[in-house]
Amino acid sequence: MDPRLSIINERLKNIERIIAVGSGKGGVGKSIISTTLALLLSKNNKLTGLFDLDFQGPTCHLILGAKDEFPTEEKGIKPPQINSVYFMSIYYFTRDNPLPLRGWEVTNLFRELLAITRWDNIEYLIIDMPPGVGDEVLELLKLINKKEILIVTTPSILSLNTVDKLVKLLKNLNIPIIGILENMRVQPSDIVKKYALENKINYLGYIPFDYSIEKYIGEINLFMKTKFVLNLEKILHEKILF
Amino acid sequence: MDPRLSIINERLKNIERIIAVGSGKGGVGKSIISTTLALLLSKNNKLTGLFDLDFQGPTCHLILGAKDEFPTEEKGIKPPQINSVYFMSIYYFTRDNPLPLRGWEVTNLFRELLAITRWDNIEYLIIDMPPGVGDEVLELLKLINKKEILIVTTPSILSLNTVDKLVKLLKNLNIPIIGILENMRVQPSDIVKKYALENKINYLGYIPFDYSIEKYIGEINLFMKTKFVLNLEKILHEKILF
Amino acid sequence: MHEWALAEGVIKTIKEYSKDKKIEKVVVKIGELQQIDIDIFKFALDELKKENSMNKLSIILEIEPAVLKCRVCGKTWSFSENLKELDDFIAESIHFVPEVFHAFIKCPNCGSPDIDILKGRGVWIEKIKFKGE
Amino acid sequence: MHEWALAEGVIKTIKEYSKDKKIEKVVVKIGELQQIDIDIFKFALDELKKENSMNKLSIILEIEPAVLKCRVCGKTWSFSENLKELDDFIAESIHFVPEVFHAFIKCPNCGSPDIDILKGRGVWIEKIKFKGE
Ligand SMILES: Nc1ncnc2c1ncn2[C@@H]1O[C@H](COP(=O)(O)OP(=O)(O)O)[C@@H](O)[C@H]1O
Ligand SMILES: Nc1ncnc2c1ncn2[C@@H]1O[C@H](COP(=O)(O)OP(=O)(O)O)[C@@H](O)[C@H]1O
Ligand SMILES: [Mg+2]
Ligand SMILES: [Mg+2]
Ligand SMILES: [Mg+2]
Ligand SMILES: [Mg+2]
Ligand code: NI
Ligand code: NI
Ligand SMILES: [Zn+2]
Ligand SMILES: [Zn+2]
Repeated sequence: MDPRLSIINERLKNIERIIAVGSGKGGVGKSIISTTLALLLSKNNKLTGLFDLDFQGPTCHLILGAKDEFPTEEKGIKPPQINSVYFMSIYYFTRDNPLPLRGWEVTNLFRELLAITRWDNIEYLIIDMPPGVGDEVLELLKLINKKEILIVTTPSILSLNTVDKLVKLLKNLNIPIIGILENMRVQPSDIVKKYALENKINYLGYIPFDYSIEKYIGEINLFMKTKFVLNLEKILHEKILF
Repeated sequence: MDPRLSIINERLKNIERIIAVGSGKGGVGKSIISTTLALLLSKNNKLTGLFDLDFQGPTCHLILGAKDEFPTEEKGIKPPQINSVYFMSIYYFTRDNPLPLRGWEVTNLFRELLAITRWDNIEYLIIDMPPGVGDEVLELLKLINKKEILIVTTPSILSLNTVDKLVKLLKNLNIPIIGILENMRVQPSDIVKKYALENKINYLGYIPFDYSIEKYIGEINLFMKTKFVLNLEKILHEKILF
Repeated sequence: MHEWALAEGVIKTIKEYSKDKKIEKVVVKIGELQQIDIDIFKFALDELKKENSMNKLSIILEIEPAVLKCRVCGKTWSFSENLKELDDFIAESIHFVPEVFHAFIKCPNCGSPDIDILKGRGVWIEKIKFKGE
Repeated sequence: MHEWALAEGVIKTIKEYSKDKKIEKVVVKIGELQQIDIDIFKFALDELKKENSMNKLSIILEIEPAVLKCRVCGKTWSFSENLKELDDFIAESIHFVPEVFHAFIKCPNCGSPDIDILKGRGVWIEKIKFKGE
């Protein structure tokens, strides 16, 4: 019997909202959006946690500007606060080494991290999902009780085709979808809005491609002033949060 | 004992070059580049196969403009020719349904497809790799004897950080890397070139962000005339192939 | 008759595994989920045995019923009956690649597609018994 | 002492599983790879038993040696000796999350990181025996 299964929701039970940022598709901005969401919540005085569930390609630590932080042991492990966000990532343990894993190992890693991480009294937990619908996603769907999904896509039929797979999966399981966020728009297009309408999903708005963003990755103060962040803040403010 | 293991390389033994297009990172253009590579080879009179290894987010069929093709049974299954490329994808069997899979199931699927697919006398096989370093990638590394990897990245530190993990993995195993291709450049940047130099990998060149590409997805004749394809053709011509 | 391809794997594996030792019998499990055409599979095995001068080799085929288990709610059920009711496209797809069933089959109890194939997936070499063993 | 968190999982699982039935003993396997501090783990179990009025419950801890197997070349080896030689950062990381070992350990025969933990990963409830069973 796996002793971790019974404890996972115990660890999360005092959290008000658990928001998983997903897409199914890679490279659409899940990590930058989930990290920014956590930073914005925290700026708005919410105690916020961020969990990077992309074990094989974690990037939230780069966006957050993590350095050599490491969790402390206290009846479990406590996520260090980085730019006031309580942050947990496999990065602490692997640093920049590749972590090739078979599915069952991904499942094990998921369970272990969630069983031992003490989020204390955070109000929001943001989860940065990996691409695909594999073990991480299936474990999230299976083991985390209350959760809402924020879908991210680019306005491309290649993205939407893959996003649609995650959406179908979530709808079949009646898992709440907060809405769909269009990212990296480079020209007028209504395919995402149309898709949202047709599938009865809340269309949250779009974020234009921001050419300046690359140079502010990891520089939180400047990053928080980019158009990307301002656009995201406006959408989140109007549509879902704070 | 798994009867498929012994037959996989038998199926591939007459192929001259097996090129897997990988990155570790999602959304960098692996699928569009691998599909275009297959189309260009075929245009240059090479008998070419394309295998979409991204079981959970297959997209090559959209780029190729596949319709309702289905493999035929003949001592195995034969990949239909689409725009003269011999094309195999899980899409034939799932269509647009989500395919949530645990790791061991990914491994099973990989083995089954490679064991039963008869590529006939193709000269080149292009493999479109999924993001991550999970079961698909580990099976590819373990089971396919002769293979070369073409690395794709965008000029972003978020991409490169993840790409570097795949590169480390490949180097440790002495798997040949053809080179690294920079995709979706939006402004001058030398981070990819520098990375290639520092890691002694062949820098193949860059492809600018092409704003027109979206509307030609699936329209092969027009697609083949885009700047994207012309740029890629030039690079491939000079650096690796035909 | 893609069964031929699977039979090739079986024969090649036996050949490689046995090297020069004399084999008494081989047991091959055939998972029901894949709906292998047994006659065609047997025919392919026989042809391939001839081609590989293994005419006398006895290969015993055992059908294994398909049993599924939901990883979310734990429900375990036999899939034998349901196999007959699948629509043609789904049946053919699962015949080629059994894992595809995750795209179509949901747990009858909780609706999850996160289902384990406990038994009866596809073709598997269960045992190779050498002479005098 | 993150061992406390694992002990909580063990106690909570036993409690949920037993419902009102009387338990005679519980066997918990402790995989060597994770290098659990047994004294701390025992202490945590004892404290948690008190908190949950399970004072008399007997939990037997069994250490399971770490055995690894390379999925590429098949080499199987005991990892017990190597555990002592790991550098501090790697040892601590594996202590928290055993899977992290795939980032650092390679097959001594072929260099692959595609390694299976055959035995001795981490904490696992092997058996719960009810009174009169
Ligand atoms: N609105 C945007 N404008 C410009 N670049 C963006 C934008 N959103 C994301 N990016 C860039 O796109 C790439 C993918 O983003 P990332 O958050 O890593 O996606 P994912 O987590 O979905 O793989 C990164 O290089 C990131 O900097
Ligand atoms: N050079 C380019 N210019 C513009 N868009 C591109 C370019 N390369 C790729 N894209 C777009 O980027 C997205 C990701 O490409 P895709 O091939 O699906 O990446 P991957 O297979 O790595 O996930 C798609 O929407 C694709 O159309
Ligand atoms: Mg990401
Ligand atoms: Mg991430
Ligand atoms: Mg792709
Ligand atoms: Mg693809
Ligand atoms: Ni068949
Ligand atoms: Ni500890
Ligand atoms: Zn169920
Ligand atoms: Zn090895």
